[in-house]
Order: sequence, then structure tokens, then C-alpha cells
Amino acid sequence: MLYRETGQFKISYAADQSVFPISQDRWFVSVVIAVAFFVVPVLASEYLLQAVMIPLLIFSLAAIGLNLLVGYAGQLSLGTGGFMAVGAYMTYKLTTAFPDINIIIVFLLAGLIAAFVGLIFGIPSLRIKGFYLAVATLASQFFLLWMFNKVAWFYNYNSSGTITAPPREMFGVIITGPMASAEIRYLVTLCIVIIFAFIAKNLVRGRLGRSWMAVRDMDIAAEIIGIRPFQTKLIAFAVSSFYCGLSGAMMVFLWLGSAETEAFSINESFNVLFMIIIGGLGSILGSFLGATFIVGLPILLTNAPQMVGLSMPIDMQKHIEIMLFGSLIIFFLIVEPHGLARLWQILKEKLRLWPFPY
Amino acid sequence: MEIINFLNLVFVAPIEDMVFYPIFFTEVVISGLLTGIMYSLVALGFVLIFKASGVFNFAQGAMVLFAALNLVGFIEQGFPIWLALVLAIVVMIILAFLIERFMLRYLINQEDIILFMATIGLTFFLQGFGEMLWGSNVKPLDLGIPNQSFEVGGVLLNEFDLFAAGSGAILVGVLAVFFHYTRIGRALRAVADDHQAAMAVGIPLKTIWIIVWSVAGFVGLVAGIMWGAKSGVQFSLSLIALKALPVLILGGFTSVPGAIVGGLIIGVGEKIAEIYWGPLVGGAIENWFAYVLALAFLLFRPQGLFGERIIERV
Amino acid sequence: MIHEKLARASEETNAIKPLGSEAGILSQVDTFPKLLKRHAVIRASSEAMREKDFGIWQSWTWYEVAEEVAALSNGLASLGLVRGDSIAIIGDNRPRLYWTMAGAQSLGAIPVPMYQDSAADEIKFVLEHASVRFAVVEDQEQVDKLLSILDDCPILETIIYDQPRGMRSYTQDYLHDMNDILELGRDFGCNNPTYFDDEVSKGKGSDTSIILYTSGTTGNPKGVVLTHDAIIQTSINAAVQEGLNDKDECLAYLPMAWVGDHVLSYAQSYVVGFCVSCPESSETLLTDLRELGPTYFFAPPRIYENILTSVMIRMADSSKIKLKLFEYFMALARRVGPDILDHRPVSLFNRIVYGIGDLLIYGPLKNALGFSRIRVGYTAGEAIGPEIFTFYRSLGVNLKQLYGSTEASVFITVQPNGEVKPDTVGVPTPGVEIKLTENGEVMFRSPGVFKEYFKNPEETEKTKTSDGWVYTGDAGLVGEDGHLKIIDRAKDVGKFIDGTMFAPKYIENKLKFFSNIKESVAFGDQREFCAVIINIDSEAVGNWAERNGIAYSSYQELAALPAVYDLVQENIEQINRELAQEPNLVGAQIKRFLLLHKELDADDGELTRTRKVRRNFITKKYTSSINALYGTASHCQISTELVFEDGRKGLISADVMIRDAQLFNIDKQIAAE
Amino acid sequence: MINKQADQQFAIDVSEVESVFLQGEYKEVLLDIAEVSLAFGGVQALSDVSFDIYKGEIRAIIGPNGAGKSSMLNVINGFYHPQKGTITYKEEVRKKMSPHKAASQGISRTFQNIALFKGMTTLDNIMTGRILKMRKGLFWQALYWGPARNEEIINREIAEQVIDFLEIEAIRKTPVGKLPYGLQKRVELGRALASKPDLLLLDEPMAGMNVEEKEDMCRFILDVNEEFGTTIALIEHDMGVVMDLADRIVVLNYGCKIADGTPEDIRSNQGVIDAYLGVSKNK
Repeated sequence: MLYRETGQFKISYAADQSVFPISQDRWFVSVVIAVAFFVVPVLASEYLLQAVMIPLLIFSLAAIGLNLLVGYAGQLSLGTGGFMAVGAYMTYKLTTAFPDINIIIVFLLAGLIAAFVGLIFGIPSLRIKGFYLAVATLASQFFLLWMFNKVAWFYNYNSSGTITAPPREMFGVIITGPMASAEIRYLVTLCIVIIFAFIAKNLVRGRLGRSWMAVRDMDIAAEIIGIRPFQTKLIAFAVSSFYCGLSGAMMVFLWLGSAETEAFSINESFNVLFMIIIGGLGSILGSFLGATFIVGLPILLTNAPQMVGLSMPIDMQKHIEIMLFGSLIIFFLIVEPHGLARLWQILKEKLRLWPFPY
Repeated sequence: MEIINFLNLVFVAPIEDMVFYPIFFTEVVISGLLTGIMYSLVALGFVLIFKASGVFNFAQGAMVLFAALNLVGFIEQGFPIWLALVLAIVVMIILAFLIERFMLRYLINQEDIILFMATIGLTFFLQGFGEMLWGSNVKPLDLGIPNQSFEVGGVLLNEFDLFAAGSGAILVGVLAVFFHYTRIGRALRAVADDHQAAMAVGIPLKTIWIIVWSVAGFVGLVAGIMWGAKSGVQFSLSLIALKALPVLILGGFTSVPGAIVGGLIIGVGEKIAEIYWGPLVGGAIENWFAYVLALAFLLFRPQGLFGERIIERV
Repeated sequence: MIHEKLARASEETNAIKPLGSEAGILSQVDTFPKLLKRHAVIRASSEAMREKDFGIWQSWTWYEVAEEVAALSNGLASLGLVRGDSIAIIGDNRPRLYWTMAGAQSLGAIPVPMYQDSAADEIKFVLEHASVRFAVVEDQEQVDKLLSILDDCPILETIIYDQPRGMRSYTQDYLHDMNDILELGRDFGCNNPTYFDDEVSKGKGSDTSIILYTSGTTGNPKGVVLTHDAIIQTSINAAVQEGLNDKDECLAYLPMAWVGDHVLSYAQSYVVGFCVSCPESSETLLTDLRELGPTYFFAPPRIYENILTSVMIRMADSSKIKLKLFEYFMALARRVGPDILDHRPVSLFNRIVYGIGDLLIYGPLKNALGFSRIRVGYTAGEAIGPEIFTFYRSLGVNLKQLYGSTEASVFITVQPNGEVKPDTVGVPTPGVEIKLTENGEVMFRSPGVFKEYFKNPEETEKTKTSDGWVYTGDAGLVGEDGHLKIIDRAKDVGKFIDGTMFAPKYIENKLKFFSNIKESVAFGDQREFCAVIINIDSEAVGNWAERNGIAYSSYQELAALPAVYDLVQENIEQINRELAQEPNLVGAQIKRFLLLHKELDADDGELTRTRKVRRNFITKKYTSSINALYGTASHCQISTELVFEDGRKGLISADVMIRDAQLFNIDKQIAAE
Repeated sequence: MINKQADQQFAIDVSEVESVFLQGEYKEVLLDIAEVSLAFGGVQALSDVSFDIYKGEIRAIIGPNGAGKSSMLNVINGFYHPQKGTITYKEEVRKKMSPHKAASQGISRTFQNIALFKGMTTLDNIMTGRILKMRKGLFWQALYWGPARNEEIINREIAEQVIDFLEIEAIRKTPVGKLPYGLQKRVELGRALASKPDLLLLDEPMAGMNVEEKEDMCRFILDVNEEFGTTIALIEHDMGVVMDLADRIVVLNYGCKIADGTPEDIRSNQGVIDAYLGVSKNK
């Protein structure tokens, strides 16, 4: 109904292959980004930013990373928590060792290290597929967490075993550490997430994205066409771990302020996997939708009773929250196995065809 | 000089300990075997459901916890033990019926990843529901199974562990016979291969699934009793599912004997590694060592010890 | 040759000027090639032509088009094309075929476009009659057609093809690839640079610009000769009236041999300077129409009718709420839409609700059809059913009726903006005068009148009087508001035995409005009452049958179903009720009808190439069933000859039912006698 | 106009092939198979088969079901490695050929039961055929600007030429999973053509097609052979098609070669008839 595509014809391949060929989509996305940049930091309360917006963006980035690996390259992985931990701890080590390097550069370096670690744990994908691979990546999850717990070098031998984000500044503004305000941290996170989401979109629609999807759909046919399945899978592991490492680093430095290995446990891996399944495998937009659902839902469930006015004992509320969370996941998988992105796609298709049914 | 004694420390010293203190070594092996049985009991639940419905049921751990919670709850309500057991079994059968009715019926022939995620959703649901009914504090479980330990030729044994091993062996025997020789067993294997083909041949898919999930529930109950009696019924019970995964890797997803042998190997392997190699690297290595062991196996036999060979035709 | 003119062009700005101010200086630029060179100077970089190819819209600016045309005409010249020669053009709408027209006219040769789907023998007649030496065709399919009749047309010397696909094994020397001709032309242009300019400047407005063979419902096609002046002048008048400018968009998809396409996609583009786009292929036409979103659109009623039917079918399948919403807003639109479009006063409330309707239904509907950007939409060639016409106008599409003919370079009368009525064809366009003969035949005189019928002086005598008036062959009457109203073909208007007037076309148009009737032929001249042969629309009726669970396997079986007869009888009786209201048409109510067992088709000679009914041919072919209609039998045996797609002939026979329809207030008609 | 140069670049200079073709004797051997045998765990798929394929010809490989045709194709494109025998391709003996290397040396193929990437549209499937020809590294692709985009556009033009050649413009943006069988086969042929192969292996391109689709596919195969000079190895059961299209035919039965020659001698060869129609008891 909202789409007016008449007259929007493409005169060059670049225009035809652009990210948002239809002008209504371009307009819609630019409005959303503008609101995210200008309206949210001004209006949103400290709590809303800290508890909802920043985690949502950080988990979207991790979800995009995992979606590249699971959604596009078809390699199931449960090691997301571990790679996020690598990102976080490496950033801590690097920034404490070289305090004057710009914190964003440090984030990227930590991401590269996470990518390298991801590459190593991707090697089993040469011979094993599906569930077996998932369990192999689970090994990386447990091994990494155990390493960051046991080997004191990673947390500079401090007694508590936790890493805290030292104050760092960029362009004269303090962006990490306790003194950094929520708005600043939110804006920095937003910039990083948008840039890397755009890069992910570019990777996916280019040669690399096609070879990933070819390996996902039928790796024998891909091999015969000339794609080297093993290299493609390894690149997928590396890029995905880069995104997870980056989001782990941001989680500690731009959100929690400090964390120990418990923050990157197996539950994180499952959460991120939920996000891309509910959000939609093989879609960058799906990662955002999934993150919003999984991050937003518990918060909604916790303060829904206050809103409705019935007071409940805390632990009863906790149980009901978990129960609802589980049953909603099952409900969603039944209603639309391909996730929110597919629902969004169907809605968009209907709007473009409106008022006709087909 | 540094490297040599490092190598000595890692490889030579532990072997020496094993050889010089055989009794202690056998004790470690036996306790490894007993924990292995615990793992295989849980793994058995996974294999059952995967073999019969192609669903990788991650909620098996939660079912173990749920069954144990019901049992303890009924005992606390004053029911005699045998009645509490019967009631717990009945609850599991009702649970199987509900799962089929509200979940599986809608997810026929979906990809495995979707079914896998649904079972994770089920895990959350069962944990929340169980703790809501019976509260979430640790509950002791005493079924009157004798628990003293006694010496046999210098090796310390424990009656309870033997009882657990015995019940595990019986359970495996019953299931193996059930799968291979009964009519329902063959129907179960057909359903596992292809839902629609099974339906086309006339196998009542819905009843089959209810049977399978109730049997898995029963196995879960037994595992729950064993674990519960040993370390009390509490939330960590559902985490043993994570422990069962490497067992499945080793034994292969579809073979009952594989689950048992896999469980034992992991149990023993973990214990030895923990005792001999643990202190070198700061201990607590059992939660990831199992995976590394399974991974090593996987690289040589991608389909596990007993799984079918994966052949892909062009 | 073009370069030094470019230098002088700097002082002439090419801002979007309404055409009016340019009309003055057009006097010495009086031929299409001169117009082209002028655009290449003042509009060098704006787009002249576009074609959807390889997935995107390739475009050529006016400067590039001028270059290509110069190379092409030099190439043709080096092949021996001289002034006065005629050159045949056969194929779909391709930029290069349009440039061939301009290229030929630059050398003073006369382009003769032909229908791409006409059979070999139709082409043979035109090639001989117009003594064509050169032929430029689109692809292998047309080349094969020409090769099959080559020995019957000795004059044809050279054939040039545009698409080289599959031409590898053709090694005849008279076959050339267009690319080679362009190369030839470029070399020719290098060694005699002034040749092209001299030839173009030799051209005068009075030269013959083009010969268009009309399909003509009777006898052989007639070659209408049109001069540059005639077409350019009419194009300017029409363009000024509609305020066209060089930012308009036009889609070229109609056959190039039809005067409508020639004036719109060629003449007016060269006069005004707007861009013409060619679709990728006939299958992708609708998507291309939607992508381009033309602002200036021309289509015969049949296309508007098909689109309306497809809209109705698709809406019938949509969900309940959408359907209710659609019906509510369409009812409102029917009441208020046309008035809003014509800026007539409408209550504020209706205007607001119409605005909401535009957001919810009309906007998306126009967008789905590709009509959102249409500023000027014409329908011509046949009368359009009033309800179809009001449907589009109520959506806000500025659709207007146009009455014209090849002999008048299209424009005779057009409905001006703001005065659009459903059943008239408007007032004469500027420079056109019309008058009625005593038996009601319409005559016109205008600058666009054709010079003559090529090599056919007797026909020219019959249709064109010495002082420039032209007989249109259509009967009509002029209302008090000056709007002309066309009733029927003059020679078809007949009389019942009791003397009351019988206009078959008028009845057939009323029948055609119903989506389940595709074509109909009415009889009544020298008879007691009116009887009709009807062709049902297989798509609409088939869809209706499926929704009501009626099984059928072929068109013949569908047309024979009693339920379908009831459906059509309902429509006929509704028409009879309407006819009963009009005083002099009470007697013309349809008394008996039958549903034909096969679809009327151009290949069987029952329709012209532009799908108009060939009445005499049908009366001869179906005499047995017409007599049965006027007899009392309740059914009759029909067996007719049929030509299949690959040319094989076959016989199809069926036992067809005949039904009586209910007539209304007959007594009033008898009383009036 | 960018796509004009791409046009020349696509249509390989075929005059040289033409000369060979017209003079009737084919000099250059593109591929030679010498005494190849292949076994899978006891099953003898091929036993010392040898034949050659000339450059620019249409070579048919026929035989009853299970005769080893598909295995032969898999050996040629490096998917299976024969235990015995040598394969010389472009005068170079191939030791252990990986499918990836075969693809980069200009061998591409279609599959008996369609192996398209269901998750992608027709255009993306054909673009994956271009993967080998695209070089730009990860960094440029991340930016999708400058060199990576130009490379993408040049390859898009070549993919568009294949789409235009196979007349599938209308389904350019539809996901492949939704297409009817005949069109899927054509998209698969498009993907194989996109890498501009020297040797095209077609594994039963006509299977499951109606008459009209078969005619179209034959026309495309002939055009590919004539217009682009691509050598074609064709596996097909429809004898009418084989006899029309093929220049030379090799017949396999139970993994051995029982006949090799022009369609005329194959039609009259008694061994072939027996293999297909079976030998009667009393013979």
C-alpha cells in the first residue's frame, strides 16, 4: 500500500544491485537511522539506554556475525559466547598494555584475534557437518571459558578474576569506563553496529556471499563449479568470530563496564542462536529483529506485571518468565519457521502487491 | 633442560603414578565407569528420541530434572515411594502426550535445526514449570537404596553405584530388544528415516511419538533418580544434558550400544584426565576434556563409533 | 557535421520550454531528420531513446541518436538507397528500427513499416505494391518470412537484420547485419562528410514522410501517403493542446505500422523532444510498463478492457476485508472520481474520503498497473465501453477519447481536459474542421490530411474531395456541446424492415462492456429484429466456472454450457432494459443470440490485425447460423474451417444452442409507431 | 557502452574452430581417456575405457542405465579418481585432478538431478558460475566500492548475456526453488555456460522434458556449440536427440566400451542393439 514503484527504473547495474533499490525502502531506513541517532539519545531515559538499547545493538552485531556463519554459510555453531569472551579479554589485555592506542583500533585488533581463534576452531568443519559441528564448536566454548578462568595472565593477575573497562577517550570525549555517559556509549555502539551491518550486507551480496550460500545449499555442486568449500567455510568462521569478538569487546567496554567469564557462558551462545533462528536465518535484517525480540522480551515480561498491576512474588515471576520465554520460542517456530525476517518479507510483498492478492 | 622435564611432567610422570599405584588407578577407573553409566543413561534418552523421531531432543536434561522434581514432590506429599514412582511415570506420559499435541504435530518435516531449537524452548518451559510447581531449592532424594561402601581386594566400592550400574544394564537390554525385534520398534525406526514416508505406509505417527517420548521420559526418571539420590535434585541436573553431548558424538546419534560404550569411555577418560593431568593445568578440566576427546574421535570417524556411514551422491 | 553546430548551440538554452515558443522557429525545420539534428544540438545530452536490455534500461542521448542515424543513412546510401526509394521495416519496437525510419527519410527515401505478426502473403502484396527494394527487419524469424516469398518479389534486393542471433549459417550476399551497415556508413561518412547534411537539407516538408498500409476491413490494404508537413503540423497542434514537454516519458509497444504508434512514439518525440522507451520483450511488457511509468500513454480499448478484466478477476480472489474495502471505495470513486479529475465542485467530505481512498486503493491500484504517472492517456481506434472509460477516470487516470484515422495523421477530435464525457469523442483538435453529410457520415479537413492512397487514384478520389475534405466512413452526430458522437461505420448502419435505425457497433460496444463477453457481431439490417453471435471471454468465464465448481475441458465445451448461456442472457437482458429507455433504439433490443463454439481470430480472417470485426466476411462465413437465428430452431449445426498456429488447416463443428432473450416495454414501441 | 566490449569478449573468435569443423577432419584432441577403470568398494563402475573428444565437436556417451555414463562424467571433471588409466586434457596428463582445478581449467557441467542452489535467485545462481573469474579480495568486497563493484558489474554483464542467450529474462529475479522443472534445467545450463567453459559436460539435459522444451534445449546446445565453439560431452537416453546432435558417439555397457563412431555406424552396430534391446535366449 505504501509502495509507489512506478517510474523507478534502473539504468545501471550498480543501481540494480544497490542495497535498497526501491526508494520507499531507502527512505524508511534513513528515517530509522536518523531516529536512532538523534531522537533516541535525547528522549530515552538512562535506564532505557543502558538496559535496552545498548545491549540490543551489541547482540544484533553478534547475531549478524552468527547469521553469516549459520544463516549464509550453513555451518551450525554454538561457540559464540567463547569468541565474544576472546574479544573482551583481548581488548582488556591490549588496552592495558598499550593505553594510548585509540580504543576503537583496539576493538578491531581484538576482533582480528577472535577471527584467528575462530579460524582454528573452524578447521573441524572440513570433515564434519550439522549437529556434529555444533558440538565441536561447543568444545571451543567450554575450552575458551576454562582458559580465561584458569590462566591468570588474561586478567592481569588481579585477585577477583574480573576485567574492568579502564576509562578511555576519543576526540576528547570519555567513551569507556564508569565515567562515560550512557548517551555517548550508545552513540559509539550505534556507529560501529551500523558500519559493520553495512559491511556484512556488502559481503553477503558480493562474490563471497554467493559462495557461502552455494556451500550451504549443496557443497558438492559448489565444489564442482570451482568454489573451494573448505576455504569458504574457514572465511565464514573467521568473519563470524570477528563480529562476535567485536561485540564481546563492546559488551564489556561500552555496556557492562566489567565482566568475568560467567557473562560469556553457554547461555549467551544459545541466546544468540535463538536470535538468528527467531529473527530469520540468512537475513541481516533478521538478526536485528531477532536481537530485539530476545533482548526485549525478558524486560517486557519483568515489568509487564507492574504495568498490569498484579503483584507477584519475585521467584514465581522468574519461573513464569522462563516458561513464557520457552513457549514463545516454540510458538514462533511453529508459526513461521523462517523467522521474523520472513514475516517481514511476506508483509512487504503484500504491501507491494496491494490491493491484489497475487 | 626446561622442556625435558616439562615433557616428563606431562607424559612420563602420570604413567608412572598409574603403574606404581594400581589400586588407586582401578578405583579411579571404577568411579569413572560409574559416572560413565550416569552419562549413558541420559544419552540413552537422546538416542531413543533421535532414533525414533529424528528430533535431537535437547530437553532430555530438563526432563530428567522435571521427573526427579515430581518424584521428590510426591514423596514429600506423603505418598509411599512405589506410589510416587507410579505417579511420576504417569506425569511423564501426560507430558509426552502434551509435547506431541502442542509441538511435534505442527513441526512435521521441518528441518532438524528448527526441531532442535524447539526442544531448547521446551527446556526453558520445563525448568520454569517444574520449579514453579515444586520450588527451586535443593531437595534430598532418599529411596532407601543402600549406600554403604565396602572393600573388595583393596578397592573401595559403593553399593549405590553398583545398583545404578545394574539398573542401567537392565534398561539397555530391554530397550535393545524392544527396538530390534518388536513391531513397534521397527515402526519407530521407519519414522526416524522419513516422517512422510512412514505416514504414507500407514504408521500412526502420533501414537508412535507419544510412546517414544513417554519411554524417554521413563529413562529420564531413572537417570533423575540415580543423579538425584547421589547429588540431590537441583537445577544443575539439567546441565548434564551438556555432558551427554560428547557421549552422543562418540557413540553416534542412532545406536543404543554406542550411547552406553560412549558414556563409559567419556566417564573413565574424564576421571583419569582430572586426576592425573588436571593439577598440571589448574584443574577443573573435566567440563571441556570430554569435548576434546569426542572431537578427536570425530576427526577420524565423522559419524561416531557406531553411526551409519554418511554417503552423499552427486 | 554536427560539431560546428554544437558550438553555436551554447546561446540556445535547452531548459524545459513549453512547445509553444518553439513552434515559431520550426518553419524552416520542416522534416524529421532536420528536427533530429536540431535536437542533437539543443538537447544533445538529454535522453532520446531507451530500451530495456540485459536487465537494465540502456539509453541513447539525442546526440548519439543523430550519430547513429547519420551512420545508418550513409550505410544505406553506400548500398544504393536513393531518393524516392521505399524501404520496408518489419519487427517489434526496437530503437534501431525507429532510426532506420529517420535514416531513410534523411536520404529522401520512404519508410514502409509493416505488422510484425502478419503472414507472408500479406507482406508480399505490400512489397510488390510499394515496389520495395530494401527491407530492414528485426530477427531471424522475419528474415525467414522474407526468404519464403523472395522469388515472388524480384524488386527486393537487400535485407538487413538487427539481431544476429542464429544468422551464422545464412551466407546469401543480399543479407547484411546492421552492425556491418553502420561500419560501412561510418567509413562512407569519413570520406564524404558533407553527403549526409546535403541530403537532409534537400528534404522539404512536402516530401512523402511515410506510407502506412491500413489493414482495412474490406479488400486489399491501402497505402496512405503522409507528408512531413502533415504529420509535423498535427503533432505540434496536439502537443501544444496537451502541453507536452521534453521531460515526458512514452512507452513504444504498439505495432510500428499503426499510425497511433508512429505519431506518438516517433513524430511527437521528434517534435517535442521527449524520450521514447522500448520494452525488453512482449512477455515482460507489463513489468516494463510498471517500471517505466509513462506520462503520455496511448492504447486501443481492447488493452484497457483486458487490464480491467484482470483487475476484476484478481480482486475477486482477494480476502473479504480487502474486497469490501475495494467495493466501498470504487463505488465512491464512480460517484465522485471523474468530477474531481475535471476540477468540478465536490463536497469537502467526499474529497477527504476520496483522499483516503487514494492512499488505500486508487494509488496502489494505479501503481500496480503502472498508470500512476500518466498525465495524458488516449484511447482510440474503436469505441470504448462507457463503464470501462469511467473506471479509469474515477481512479484519477486522465484517460481521454480520441477519434482519428490514418488518413488524418491520427488527430481529428480529442476530448479537452475538463470536458470529458463517457460517450462522446470530443471536439476537433486545433486546425481541424468537421462537418456531417446528409446521411450522417462525418467529414473532416485538417493540415494532417493524407496526400493520396499510394498508386490507387480511384480510392483517393472516393475518399478525398478536391477541396481537401475527407470522408471518414463513420456515421455520427454533433451534440449541442459541440462534442462529436460516433454511432457506427457508415456503411454498417442499416435499417430494420420497419424502418427504425439499426447501429450494430453501438450494441456490440454495450455487449463488450461485460467482462465475460470478449467479442460480438450484431445483425439486423433488412431483418425484423436484432440477433447476435457472441464470443465468451475464456479467461473471465473460465475463472467464474472454477469458482462455482463447474467442470469444463475446452473453450468449445465452456461455450456450450447452459449455465454460461444463462450468464450471458442476464447481460443481454440488462442491455435490453437500457435500450428500452432510449426512444429510437427500443426496436433494436436483442431478441435471439448464440454463443459461438470457437474464438474469432485474425488468422481465420474474421478479425483485422488490430482485432476489429470484419463484418462482411463473417456474414458470408456464418450464413447458416444467421438464418437459424432468424428461424425458430432452438439450436443449429455449425462447422467452420480453422487455421492452426503452424498454418495447418482443420475443421471444427458443433451443435450450438440458440436462446430467446426477454424484451422490455415492446408495447411502447408499437404505440410510438 | 560498456556491454559492447563485453560482447566481443564473450564471443570467442570462432573462425579457427570453423576452419577445423568445415574441413571435416578434426585435428586437435581436447581430451583423451586411456584405459580408465574405476571401482567403488567392489563395484567395477568402469573397466579400461578409452576414447577421445575433439575440440569443437558434440560427443555423445550413451548406454543403458547403470552402464557407467555418469561415473565417466565424474571422472572427467575430477570428482572421482580412477584407479587405473591416464587422462590427458589439453595435451597435459592429469595426475590427481580436484573438481576445483578442473573447473579452473575450463570444464563445467550440469547434473542429472538438478543441483541448483535453492536459496538463491536465477541471476545469483548464474553469477556463482562466474566465481572463478572474480578475484577481488575480502577487503574490497567489504566496501563493495571501486574495483569490487566494477568486477561485479563486468561479470553481471556476462551473466546477463547468458540470460539473454537462454531467453530466461522473465525469471531473472525469481528464487530457483519456485521454477518448473524445464526452466530449472535451463538455469543450470546457464550456470555452466557462465564460466565460459572449453568443455561442457551435460548429464541427461533432456530428462523429464516435454517435446517443446526438448526442442528449445537442442537449439541451445547447437547454438552453444556453433556460436561459442564449446566442445560438448553429452549423456542422453533420447536416441532421436543423440542421433541428431552428436558428431560422434561412444557406447558404454556394464562399464566397458562396446562401440565408438559416427551416428550412422552406431545405428547399425549389432552390439549396441543387443545391449539396448537385450539378447534373446535362443541366440
